[in-house]
Amino acid sequence: MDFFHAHQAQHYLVLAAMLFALGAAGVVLRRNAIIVLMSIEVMLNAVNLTFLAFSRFPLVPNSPMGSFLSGHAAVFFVIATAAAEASVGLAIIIAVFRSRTSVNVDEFDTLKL
Amino acid sequence: MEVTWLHLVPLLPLIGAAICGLVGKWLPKGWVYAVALASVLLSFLIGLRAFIGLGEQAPLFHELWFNWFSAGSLRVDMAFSFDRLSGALTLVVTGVGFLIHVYSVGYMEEDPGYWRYFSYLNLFIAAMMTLVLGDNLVAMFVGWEGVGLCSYLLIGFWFTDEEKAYAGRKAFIVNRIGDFGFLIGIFILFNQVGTVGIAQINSAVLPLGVASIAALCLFIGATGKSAQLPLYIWLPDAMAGPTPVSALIHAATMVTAGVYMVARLSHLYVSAPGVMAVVAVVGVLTALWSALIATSQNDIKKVLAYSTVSQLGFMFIGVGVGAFFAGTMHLVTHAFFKACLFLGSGAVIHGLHGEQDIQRMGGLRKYLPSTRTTFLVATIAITGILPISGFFSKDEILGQALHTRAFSFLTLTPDGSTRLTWLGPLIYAVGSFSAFLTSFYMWRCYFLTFSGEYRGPESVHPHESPSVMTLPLWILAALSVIGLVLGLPQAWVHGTGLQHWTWEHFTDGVFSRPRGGAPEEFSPYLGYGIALIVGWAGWACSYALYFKRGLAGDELLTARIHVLRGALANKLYVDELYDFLVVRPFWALARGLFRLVDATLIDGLFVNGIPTLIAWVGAMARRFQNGDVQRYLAVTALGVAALLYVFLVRG
Amino acid sequence: MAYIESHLLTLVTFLPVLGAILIALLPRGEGGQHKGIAFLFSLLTFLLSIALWTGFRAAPGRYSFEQKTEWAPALGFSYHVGLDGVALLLFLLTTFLGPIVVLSSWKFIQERVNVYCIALLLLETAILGTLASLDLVLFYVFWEAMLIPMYLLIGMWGSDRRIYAAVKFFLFTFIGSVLMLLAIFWLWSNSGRKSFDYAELLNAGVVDVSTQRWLFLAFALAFAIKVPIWPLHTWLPDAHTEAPAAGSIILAGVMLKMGTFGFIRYAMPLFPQAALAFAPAIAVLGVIGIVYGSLMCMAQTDLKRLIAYSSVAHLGFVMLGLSALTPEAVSGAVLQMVNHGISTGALFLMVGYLYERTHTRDLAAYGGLATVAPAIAATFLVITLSSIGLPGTNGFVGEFLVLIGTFTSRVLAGAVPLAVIGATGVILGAVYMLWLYQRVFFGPPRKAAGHGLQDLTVREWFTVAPLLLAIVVLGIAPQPLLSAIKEPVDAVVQRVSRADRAPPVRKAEAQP
Amino acid sequence: MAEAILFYLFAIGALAAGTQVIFRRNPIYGALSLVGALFFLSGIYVLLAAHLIAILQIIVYAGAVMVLFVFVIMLLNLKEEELGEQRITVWKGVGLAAVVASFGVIAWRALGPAFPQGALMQGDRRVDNALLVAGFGGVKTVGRILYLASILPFEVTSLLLLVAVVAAVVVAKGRI
Amino acid sequence: MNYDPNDLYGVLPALILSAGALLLLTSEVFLRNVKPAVLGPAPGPAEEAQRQLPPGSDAKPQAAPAPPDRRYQAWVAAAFAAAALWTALSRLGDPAVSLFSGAAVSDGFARVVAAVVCAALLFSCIVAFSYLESLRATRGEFYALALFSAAGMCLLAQATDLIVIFISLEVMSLAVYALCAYLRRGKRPAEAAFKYFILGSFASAIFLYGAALAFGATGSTRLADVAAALRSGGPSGASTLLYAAVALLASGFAFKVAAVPFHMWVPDVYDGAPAPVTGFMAAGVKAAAFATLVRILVSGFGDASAGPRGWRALVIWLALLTMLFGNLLAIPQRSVKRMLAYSAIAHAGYLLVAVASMASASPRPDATQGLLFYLASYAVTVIGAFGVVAIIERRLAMSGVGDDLSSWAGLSDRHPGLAAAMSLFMVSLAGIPPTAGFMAKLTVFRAAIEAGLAPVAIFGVLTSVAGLYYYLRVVVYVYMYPSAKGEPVLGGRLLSAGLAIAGCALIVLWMGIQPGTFASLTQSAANAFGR
Repeated sequence: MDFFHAHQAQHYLVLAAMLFALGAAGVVLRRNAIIVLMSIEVMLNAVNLTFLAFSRFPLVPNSPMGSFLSGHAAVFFVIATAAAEASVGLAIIIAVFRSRTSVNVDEFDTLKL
Repeated sequence: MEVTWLHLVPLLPLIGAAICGLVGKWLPKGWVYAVALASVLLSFLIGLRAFIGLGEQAPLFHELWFNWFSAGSLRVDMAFSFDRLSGALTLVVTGVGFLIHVYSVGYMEEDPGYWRYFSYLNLFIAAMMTLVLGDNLVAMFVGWEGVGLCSYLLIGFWFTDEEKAYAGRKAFIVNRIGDFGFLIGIFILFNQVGTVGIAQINSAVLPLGVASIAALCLFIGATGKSAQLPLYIWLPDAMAGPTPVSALIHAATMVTAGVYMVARLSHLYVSAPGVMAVVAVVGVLTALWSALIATSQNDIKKVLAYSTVSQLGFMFIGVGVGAFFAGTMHLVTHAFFKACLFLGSGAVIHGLHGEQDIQRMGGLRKYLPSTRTTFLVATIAITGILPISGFFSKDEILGQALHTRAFSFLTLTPDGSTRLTWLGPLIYAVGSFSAFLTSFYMWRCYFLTFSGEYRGPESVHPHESPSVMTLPLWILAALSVIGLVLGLPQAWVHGTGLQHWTWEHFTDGVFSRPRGGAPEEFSPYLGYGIALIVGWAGWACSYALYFKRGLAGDELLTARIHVLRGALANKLYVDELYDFLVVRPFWALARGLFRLVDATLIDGLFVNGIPTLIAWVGAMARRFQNGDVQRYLAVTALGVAALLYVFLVRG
Repeated sequence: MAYIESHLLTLVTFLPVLGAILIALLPRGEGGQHKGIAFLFSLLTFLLSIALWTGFRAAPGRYSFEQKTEWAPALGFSYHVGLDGVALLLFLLTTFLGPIVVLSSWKFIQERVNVYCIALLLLETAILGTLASLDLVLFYVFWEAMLIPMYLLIGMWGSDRRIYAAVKFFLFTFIGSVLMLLAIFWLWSNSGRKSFDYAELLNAGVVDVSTQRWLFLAFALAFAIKVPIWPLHTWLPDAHTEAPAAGSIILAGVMLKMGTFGFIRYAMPLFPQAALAFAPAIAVLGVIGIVYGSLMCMAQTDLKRLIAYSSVAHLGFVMLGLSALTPEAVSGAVLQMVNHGISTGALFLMVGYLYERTHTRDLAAYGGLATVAPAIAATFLVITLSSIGLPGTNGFVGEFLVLIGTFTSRVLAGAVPLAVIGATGVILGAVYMLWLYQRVFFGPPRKAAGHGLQDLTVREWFTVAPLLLAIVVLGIAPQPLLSAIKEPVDAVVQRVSRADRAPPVRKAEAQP
Repeated sequence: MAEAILFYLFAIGALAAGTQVIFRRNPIYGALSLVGALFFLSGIYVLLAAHLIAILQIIVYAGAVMVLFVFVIMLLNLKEEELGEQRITVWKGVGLAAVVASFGVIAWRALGPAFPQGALMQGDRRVDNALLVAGFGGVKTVGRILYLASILPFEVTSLLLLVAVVAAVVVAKGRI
Repeated sequence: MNYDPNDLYGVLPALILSAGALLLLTSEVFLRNVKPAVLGPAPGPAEEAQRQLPPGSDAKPQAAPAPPDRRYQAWVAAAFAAAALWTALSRLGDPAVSLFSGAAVSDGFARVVAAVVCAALLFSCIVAFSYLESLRATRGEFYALALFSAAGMCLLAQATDLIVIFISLEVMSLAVYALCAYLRRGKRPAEAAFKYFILGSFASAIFLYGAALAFGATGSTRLADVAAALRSGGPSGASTLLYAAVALLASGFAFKVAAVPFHMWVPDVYDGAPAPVTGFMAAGVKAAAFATLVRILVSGFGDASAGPRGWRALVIWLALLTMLFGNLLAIPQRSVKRMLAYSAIAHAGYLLVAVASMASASPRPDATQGLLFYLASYAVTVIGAFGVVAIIERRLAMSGVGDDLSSWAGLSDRHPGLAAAMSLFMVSLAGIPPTAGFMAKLTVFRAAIEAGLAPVAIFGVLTSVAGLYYYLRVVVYVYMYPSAKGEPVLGGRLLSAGLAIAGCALIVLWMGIQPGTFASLTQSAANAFGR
């Protein structure tokens, strides 16, 4: 447990990095459009975690913005944005599905070269 | 003395040419004749007036017409100078020219292009006068190229015949080769003297090297214009033109321009004795070479053409050995009798409706009496079997060659011992042999043409030419006789009124003396004797062969020395040689370069090759964009990784 | 009056544009009217430009009809125009050829006439502007504006391989000029003046030698391609051959001169030491151009291609003269520019007429035209003679001055052999031009001479006659031209040939 | 002590659920495991004293967003065969490598050395805003920031949501 | 901590645009379907389109009453765009003010970019009008979304706070995604939107992570604070984090500006989206993205520009790659639309050269000026070009295939005006005088030389020669090839599109012949980044 306390901040940050990488991997790997979308959500969550970790364990004594809680505000906005993105993304997926009855990313290659 | 009317001499014929050329087609025939003849006659008269005006108080007339162009330190004027030499030449050119104009009126009667013809002829007179009178090398060059142009136009006058057109082109291009030398000569002299004025050049001190190179270059020009070895090949072909043209341009005047130029620049040449030797040697070789060829030609005009080349060779011997007066004197006399000969041959051709082959002539003396007489006189003049003009001028040349000191710096080593003294005598010997050949082939030509029986087809009825053509013949014949006055040895005429008329005395002071000085007085009698013997020997040979046997004489000769004679009949294969050595390789080179360098190397490899390469790379790179989102994502991720590497790992 | 005086140059330069606008406003398909307006305006331009000749005052270091007004101060360049002698001559040459060109294509161009006329007029303005401008950006703008109309002329009305030729022409010239643009910027940022003004840059003193070389090369490449100097010449035969007659006339007549003009106006005075250093190289290339170009002519079977290559040879003379750096040679070179413009322009004009009649450019098809069309033969002969530089025609004086000037040059290394080799061009020129002439006009009439070939019409006479006149007049009285260009030529020669003696003053340190 | 245990618990849970999201073949399972992941994350948020955010995470994400996902999945109602086989291509490998490398580098070169002693030290005690700031991460404190300090982003976000609605409607509409 | 309501004036353009969007949306409510009789005969394309519909997409029943007349919408949108443009221009000279306690700024730079964006919107709306009308596809949402995205762009140009940047970016992007997918004709638009969306959100996530790291390093998301932290050094870990941050932020916007290797979405998206939208994207998105990139790099990380770890070298490398591949890949294209897409990449390269020559905390004014000038000229030119493409594309749009050079052959016979305009735009893109493109090239490369980037400039002009080749090819087809058999004369509503194209053409010429006027506009913006 001393290890955790010795490197408290890193734990959160590295976890965030791992989650982000996980999400990115999902985006790169999966062929199902919906899952790709979810992976993006995972990435955004990783970002949120980073923000929060930094606002709890700052690197500088005091924030130029007055309070480190601006990190929390940022997370708030990111969540809202994520929601917006998700809705539009899903709508697009529906549109694509309409035009070709498939949500498999690697079949979307009408546009090429 | 500065005058203001000198430019009329070239200008009047020029105007005549312009009128005939631009509107002559629509003018009545008579007007064209009138304009053409009048312009030449006028300039002749002006020349005559000026010539008479020459004297002790006015050694030369000079006119600065206008400043043609000047840039930097170079100033080129359209300026003319009229001294005894150029004056005499003026008279010869305009005089003989006028006669030939008259003759042409008859000769070109039926030709529809007569207006063109007379325009060219006038243009030629203008150019020739510019050449003769021009007081600087550039002005001279203008005439020099102008006469070349006219000869091109007149040789190719009947241009529908490829052969004739080609002959014209050949003449022009060979002349251009000479002109190239001329240009370089001008450059060198300008570089050395800082001006192109002939007078200044003739008074400048020229270091031997420069003088030699300049003189040599200019002499190249002379070989081109005056048909000397190795550039004589164009002249025989030039006979494709109308015969009066051959008489005027290719016998009497233009081809002698080279001799005139050398004489004009006598100072330059005497300051380059080595080149003098070259000139003389080239001259004598040409004389021999073309005399040999002339013996075996059957086209009457070709015979005369080669004889012209050979006579020009004599003139170059003259100027080459430093006897400028002798060379120029032969120039003048030759102008008379050779013009006469050509016009005579023209009359013959005209009388035989275009027949030129002497094998199908013969016995014409009873059909063309006056032509025959004048031709005979001229033949005597050129062969020198009787002491009339040709005899004296040619013998003067040979005599001077024998005793020359012009090559002194070659012949005298610093320590005074002698070498190369055999050069003069050798030239003399070879020259005399050429003289023998001259006599031989000229008499052959005469006998085959006029004596014996008519060998032509029955259909052709030879007839004498109209008087408009015969009159000039008589005048010229007379001139070739009277011309002997010019050449009388000083000893004979000393103290008499004739003294002033001998060429040597007349041109006294025009030319500069050779380094080694003129040869000491030598008695001419021995030379005369030898000359007569040579002349008669030639006469005798051809009399024995051709007067007696007619054409059989040729067969006899051929039987004896048929190899040599075959070669001679084929002009010693010189044309073929040039064609093989120069012309073909040159065109081949051009085509090869075009295919290899232009088409293949530059265009194929670079100009079109590089874009093709780029396009190919683009097409390859394009394949990568295959529409797969996740490939795009991967590449984007790679980009991110690269950036992070730059900022975090490498930095 | 003073106002006119100061704005005359601008007026003349942009007059054709007015014509172009007018044509653009007219309904299409009104072919005759379009040509009429184009002719009218080009003629008007020429007449006005005569006023330039009469009003021209040669004075050392200053320009006639100078006009300088704000253009884009925010970007640091201005509208600055003026003429010195050299520019004036080419300017007049251009306006002189303008109406002739329009008239020459009256019959040949039948479709999309309006575009054609507009292109011609815009091209004329672009060329005039290039000559008149005294601000580097202005110069560059006109310089590149030339390309588009020419490109259209070749590509739209050319013959079979027109598109290849057009694109080749455009890319070739463009690739050269972009580097020049960068060099101009470099001058702007390092001349210490932060100015594009030619005069100011000239006074700003020259930059250090090593940089000069690069800048000179950048400029020289652009100009060398336009000239064209061997081995950058291969766009020229294609462009000339494929272009319609009018295009070829303008190309050969004036456009190629833009390159040589660029050398004498910009590349040499701005970078004197570099110019001095590179002079031998350029001279050698020029000589190669003379000989090689002539040889190429002998290898051609296509009438226009042959003449196109002859341009390479003629401009070789010009480059040789420019690099000889003697007053004689340089003024000869300038004169040669004008002469080549007239004679080769006339050649292309005549060839255009022949092509209109016979619809072939193949030499083998020609022959014996002199019997069918004596007038064409006669005019063509005169032009041929001027092109081989026969004394009495305009061609001679230029060539002679170039050669004699080169021969006597003390500055140029190896001047004598260069001049001698260059002089062989005199022979070669005669060889291929007379060959061409005989091939086309002499001998028995051949295929092309058949089907009742018509001799010069009145309209065609109107186009040819001025050129013939110019050939003769300039051959006999070239002196006015020579004295007009004396000032600038001497200035260039002074500046460049003494560049190594007077160490240059570097003012570039005065960075703000 | 407790924080450590909880952290590891949540972290492993979040990672496991995340992995499920990525590697479940059927999107519906993916969605559900994503919900799980979100829950674990909100737990971690609580550990970071971000109470308000933790709640929002549950309400907005696990609530609204995921419902949307599930709804769409149901709407499309993909059959087994339509899901198709997951195939591995070279470029997927490359992409994976790139991603792993990137965030490996970040973790190793940037995050690791960022806190020498695990966090910023003032004197002998480490700076921990959760202890320093009263009501850190609570509604009140965060609210002040939201409505005063970051008013602009707040307004723009409202704009964003409007845009999202319109965009979604347009795109999901029948043919235009 | 309080904020001043007057700050709202600073974001006036965005407000106006949003208001316009809202107005359009509400106006939809009051529309009634009209009887077919009232509306004129339906132009051919729509029906044709229905026949060519791919299976699976529901065809509209023919009997349905014709949709209401929505022609007013384009003009309303245009009016609002014009209003925003005017506000942006009218306050051009005003001093820079910091808004919302440093979250945004209203300076000359932002105003010029806003002006460019609004102008782009204005022309795009007019182009879109005839396009959509002839496809019977006008809906209020289209213009609303366009206005929204424009608002996002304006905010993006002003934002100085990473979070604000992110959100405005999303506003812009979401709207543009929707616009790409707007037209449902064949598979292409939706696919384009999807690709754009996936890659876009991936990139913005990466950007956001960068923002988080920056926040971690400085405790703030304001660019000013980042700059301050960089200057004062701060704790050792901070600088490393900041470098990681700049890497991620840069990648995020390198994606948006389509710099190689972040460019791969561009061709597909530009190709798939409706031509008017593509034009708007190429003009507006690029302008906003570049503005933001410059803000982040210069006013945020200006001090981290030099040296081996500086972003200057990085931008230079990106520029080189972008110029090279953009031109290289455009050469083999036969579809003009796709060629323009690749050329957009190439032009991003030239703009990156400008960015590279701005590399410092207080860049030289002429570099900024160059960037802005280039953005403006490129915007006008490319909108014009895509306007022409839109006219050509109309016929092909519903058949779901892209255009091909062959369909351009002999355009000058059928439509001399269009042909001339298209050639003008091509010439301008190639950067040949007397057009805006040349002046843009001039300003940018002069700045590059001034900044000592001569080699980059040389490389740039050489690639532009390669570019000339494919631009000229269009001119070749338009002018030098005869029309293909049966190429119909394009009918339908050409007027408004023609209006917009003519406007663009005039501006292109005007900026080319009289660049001074615009250049002086940008001067106030030029020293926006002074300290």
